[in-house]
Amino acid sequence: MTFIPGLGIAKGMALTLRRFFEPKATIQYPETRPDIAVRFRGRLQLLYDEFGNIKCETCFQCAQACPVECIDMGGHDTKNRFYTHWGPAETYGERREESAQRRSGRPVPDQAYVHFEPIDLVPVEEILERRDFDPGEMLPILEEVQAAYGYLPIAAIKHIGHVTGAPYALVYGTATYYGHLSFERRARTVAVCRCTNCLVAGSGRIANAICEGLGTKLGAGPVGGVALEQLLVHVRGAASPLVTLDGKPQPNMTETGAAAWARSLARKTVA
Amino acid sequence: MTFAVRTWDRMSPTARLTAILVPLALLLAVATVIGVLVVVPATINFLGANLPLVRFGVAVVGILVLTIPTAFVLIYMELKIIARMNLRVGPNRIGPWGAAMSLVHGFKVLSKEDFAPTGADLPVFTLAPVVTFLASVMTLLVVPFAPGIFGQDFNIGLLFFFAMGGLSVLGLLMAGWASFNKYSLLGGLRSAAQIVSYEIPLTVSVVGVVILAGTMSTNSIVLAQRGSALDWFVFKQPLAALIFFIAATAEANRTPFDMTEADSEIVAGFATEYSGMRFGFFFFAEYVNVFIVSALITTVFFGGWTAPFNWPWPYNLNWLDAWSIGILWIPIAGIVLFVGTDIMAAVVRLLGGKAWTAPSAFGLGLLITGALMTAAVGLALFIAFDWVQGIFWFMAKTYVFVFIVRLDARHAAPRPGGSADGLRLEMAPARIASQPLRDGNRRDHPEPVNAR
Amino acid sequence: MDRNLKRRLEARLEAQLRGPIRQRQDETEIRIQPGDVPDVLRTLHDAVDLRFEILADLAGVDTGEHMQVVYHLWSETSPDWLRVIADGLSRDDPRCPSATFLWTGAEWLEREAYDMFGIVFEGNRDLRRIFMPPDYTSFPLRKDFLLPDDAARSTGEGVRHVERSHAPAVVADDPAAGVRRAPAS
Amino acid sequence: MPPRTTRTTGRATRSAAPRPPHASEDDPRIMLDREISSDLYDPVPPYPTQTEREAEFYTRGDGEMFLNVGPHHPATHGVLRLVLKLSGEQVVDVDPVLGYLHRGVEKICENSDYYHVIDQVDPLEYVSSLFQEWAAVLAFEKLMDVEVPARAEWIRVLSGELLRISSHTLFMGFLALDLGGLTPILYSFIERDEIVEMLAALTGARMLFNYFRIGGVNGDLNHEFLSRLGDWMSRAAKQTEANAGLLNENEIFVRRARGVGVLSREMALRYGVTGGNLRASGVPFDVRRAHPYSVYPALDFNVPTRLEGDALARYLIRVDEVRESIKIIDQCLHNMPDGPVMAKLPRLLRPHPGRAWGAVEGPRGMLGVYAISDGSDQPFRFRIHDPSFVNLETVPALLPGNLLADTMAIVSSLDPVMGGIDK
Repeated sequence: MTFIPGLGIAKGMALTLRRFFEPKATIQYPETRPDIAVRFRGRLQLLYDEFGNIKCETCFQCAQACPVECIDMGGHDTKNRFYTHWGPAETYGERREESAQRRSGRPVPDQAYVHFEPIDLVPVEEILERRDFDPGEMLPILEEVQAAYGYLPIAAIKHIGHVTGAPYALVYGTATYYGHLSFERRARTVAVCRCTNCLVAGSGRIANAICEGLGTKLGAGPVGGVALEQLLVHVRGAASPLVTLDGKPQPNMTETGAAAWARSLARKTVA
Repeated sequence: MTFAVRTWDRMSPTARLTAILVPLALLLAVATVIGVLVVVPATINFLGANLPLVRFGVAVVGILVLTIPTAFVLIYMELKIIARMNLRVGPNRIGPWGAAMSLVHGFKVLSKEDFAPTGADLPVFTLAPVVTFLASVMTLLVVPFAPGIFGQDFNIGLLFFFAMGGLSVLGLLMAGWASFNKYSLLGGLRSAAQIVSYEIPLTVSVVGVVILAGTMSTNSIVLAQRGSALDWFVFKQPLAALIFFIAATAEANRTPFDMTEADSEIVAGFATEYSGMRFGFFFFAEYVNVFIVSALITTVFFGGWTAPFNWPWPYNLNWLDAWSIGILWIPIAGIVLFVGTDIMAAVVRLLGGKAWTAPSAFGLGLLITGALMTAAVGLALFIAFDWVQGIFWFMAKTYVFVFIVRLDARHAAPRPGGSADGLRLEMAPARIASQPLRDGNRRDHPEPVNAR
Repeated sequence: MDRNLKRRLEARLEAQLRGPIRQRQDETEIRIQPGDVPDVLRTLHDAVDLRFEILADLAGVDTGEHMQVVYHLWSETSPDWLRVIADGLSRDDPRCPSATFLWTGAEWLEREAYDMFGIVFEGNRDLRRIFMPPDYTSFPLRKDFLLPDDAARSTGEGVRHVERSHAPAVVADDPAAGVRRAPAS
Repeated sequence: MPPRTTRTTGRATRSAAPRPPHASEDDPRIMLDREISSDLYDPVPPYPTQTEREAEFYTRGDGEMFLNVGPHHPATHGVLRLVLKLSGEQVVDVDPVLGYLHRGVEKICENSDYYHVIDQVDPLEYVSSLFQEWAAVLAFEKLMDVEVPARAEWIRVLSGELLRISSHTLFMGFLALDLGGLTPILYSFIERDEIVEMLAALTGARMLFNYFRIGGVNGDLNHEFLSRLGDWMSRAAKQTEANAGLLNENEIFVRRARGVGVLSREMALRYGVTGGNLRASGVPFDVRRAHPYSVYPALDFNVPTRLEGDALARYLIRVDEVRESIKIIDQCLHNMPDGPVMAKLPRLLRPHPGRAWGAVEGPRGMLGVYAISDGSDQPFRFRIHDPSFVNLETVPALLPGNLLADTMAIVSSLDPVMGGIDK
């Protein structure tokens, strides 16, 4: 703090005068762009892999983790069966009426609704009862539903979402995350071995018998839950006309017995 | 009445048009006849009788016309200079180098809706900006721009200036009081306190000059300072000049004295509730004030339009009379123009190389020769007429002071005020009085006690 | 883990301690009754070998069964932070003597605890809500705070019918319609 | 005041259908002209005063008037409302009203997992959000006994001290702005922008970094960050001296800041004020020295302390602290160890039940976090102590007796940040 009264202000003026002639800090924005850091996370952008398709499979982890819920996403699942959506509804004009109606208690038709066959919900209710509707135990609930129905029906997923209050995308996210949970009824596969000594032992005729028994053709998709495929590698040590059900070789398969066996198998899986 | 209304409804649009225009035309014809025969000659000889009234009317109109461009120039200067001081670039998108910025400011202010807040005292609210603007504009009457060019040579010039300064305070007070807003009330009271308290040093500091010049008329003060720079009153009254400069900045409510609209304390002071053209008047009044303050400093202390050293000119070019201009100079100017553009175009092609196509080279050539010729003519005028020199020197000095007022304006000097300064009202609370300001030791603040 | 701080505390506050002095990493924790908060804080602040001058924090905690008021203190005599937990305030009428007689800074901290938990501090001369609007009825940070009930009580209902909070109409249980069914209460 | 009568033009009224009722007729929130009454402008609270302090404040003596400074006011740092009781220009009493920026961070943190809490804590002291993250991360590491690798600690100190410099630079600019000088704020923003660009190169964000993790930091130092840091360090000292010099010797600034808002040593301790404001009143309490965390014991730096406790001392303290931080950054660059930047932690964090208090020295004072965990993956209670909360608490004690112009100087010298205060 000097004692000549005007000196401080004079020095300040000198500094501003000097800064008057120094190069300026402004960047003429549209013409010269600021150099943004490589690691800058300010840009929300979808990532594409080298083939050009989106590397996102709508698992909703980012949308759920976002603290300010600014990520609004929706998408069809890989087999294009149904549309799931996560995000604040109010931000979009067309949905504003829907959320207003929901808040006022009136039923709201689900615009992204895709028809799915209704199922008997009682087993799902019991499972939820046992887990006292706690969305925290989503994985055990889904495993028990899969055990009860053989697969995860969409109606069951929607019902679990409704009843436990967990957002549908959370249920969907958990279901798709684990390998052993699947959305389709597990199709049982019958495989017929076509190697030379099996053909000599008559596996060709057995295959035809199984075809009309099951009403499907070799290599076609599952019909009534059973699919007939060709076994590529003969299981070592198995009998020569080899037929496997879900990978397990069936003992002493004869041409006549094969048709009856196939029909009983078809009836069993439909139940 | 119902008959007229019914017919009016039944008439077609063209019929209605004629029904309006015909009587109007008749009226106009009669008015012009009377005017030409009776009114015009009367006014002419009346004006002929007292010419000074005409001169005053012209001066007032001239000043009113002059203020808006001055305000625009000053706004543009303020934007660019303060930006440059803050390491910014300032407006450069509108017009060349942002020159049209202040024009656009004017239009924006004009186009904005100026509403009055609920509960505002409407007549006073609308009159306040008018009073402030006119008060600061009228002071321009007194400023001597050049030997023959000035508004009105009152013999009480300086007194007129201080009176107008006082009047603008009235406008601020009216604005503060009428806006039904506590911030503007505080702003208005502060402006009154500030200008009243700075009026006294302002007036007293000028008394020395008045005694030296023998009169209060600004024109004769400048005449008294003719000769070289040493005859300027600033060298005879340096302290008065300094006091006048500081008090005048306070008079113009400029930083570091902008207590009246201290953004950080009372939002925008008296102008909080104003918007649209009403705010425009305050806005222009402030900048015209800055111009006047600088103009007055140059007039009173730095010799107005006198040249800094003994200027040998004006050198009267009597061979340059009307006749010779008509015959001799205009054709020569035309020839010079053509020849000049060709030469310049060739030079541009030579230097610029292929990039310069013929038309653009000629365009540039024309531009350069035009510029050179205007410079030459300007120089000739400058030499020939003394009022051209007068205006040049006056404007140069004034804008130097505008720059200086600007320089200390927006830089680090915060507002004096608050308890540590004289503006405090007389209620000196015990706490502050008992607070000894420790100036004893060499450094006010001892070296920081470093505790490791 | 300042062992002799533990010794000094046990020596000074023998009577008022409820439960053992726990020490972990660089924090020491003592539990006391809400009743003797004033004299415990007084001894901690004034005792020559303790001198806990700085009140780092005053926090309200709702542990589900009862409420606590937690003071964090610092003194240059010990490298540890001291945590004084006034435990056992009842949930329906939590009362605790105020610490403003020692630290005036505790006034706003107690206002915040009152605003968030409803803990009434006797002796605080300005105990009113600090964050919430003055006519707010519920205490947001308590464990039994439920937003829908609070919204229903709040005066912030809008004017248009859509903003008024309705009880959701019970709709027939038809999963096919994909309609939200009131959870089995 | 009679309502404005609308001029009825001849033709219009005859044919116009009766005007549909205006939507606002039944909407109480829209106020019509005729309803404006004078008592509307008196900020006496519309509800019965509850406490004695409120009653004493809201009774108006003769010649006194209430002035609402804020919540929308240029000089309150963020959304703060000070109800001043003025007699003339002199402040008689102040009642700060908070809560305009309250979004219930502690409640949100109780419903989110341990990673989520770090994003929630950023916007609290938004000018220096790394320190808020540091306090939260420190508390969680104490809860889970996590061993943070050395390099991560050094990177935390480096980025923290950089942010402290940028926060102090902003403080100087805002103090000058509140006193009326318009240029220093621009110089300090230029300075701050350089530092923030540097941190964007390191952490990926300019303001809400979300860079610290429990057990380390998100990313290692990269070339872009180090080159910008080296380039800035070369001219940092000279630049800060020039900017500070602009204000230190300026007579008007010094006259306005000296002897204003004196916070005595006992009052500071009684209010629990910490950080620069406490050190300006003569108490050398700095959490980095008083209760060392991270690698600060290995660093050599001073704790500047002054005795006057007025606005000027608080300003000079921060200028000294910027010099100290530059020294710290220098030491960080010299002995930065190499190795991992993140400890091995499971994805799902479920700390065993316990309580922990983590405190860090932020630019405005001690930032404390008191985390209680009950064994689940969400904190049971997440208490945040913000220094500006208690710094602002001294305002009702400092302001009375000063003039309106000084209130801005005092409030601005305490450097409150409303995000942290309102939580």
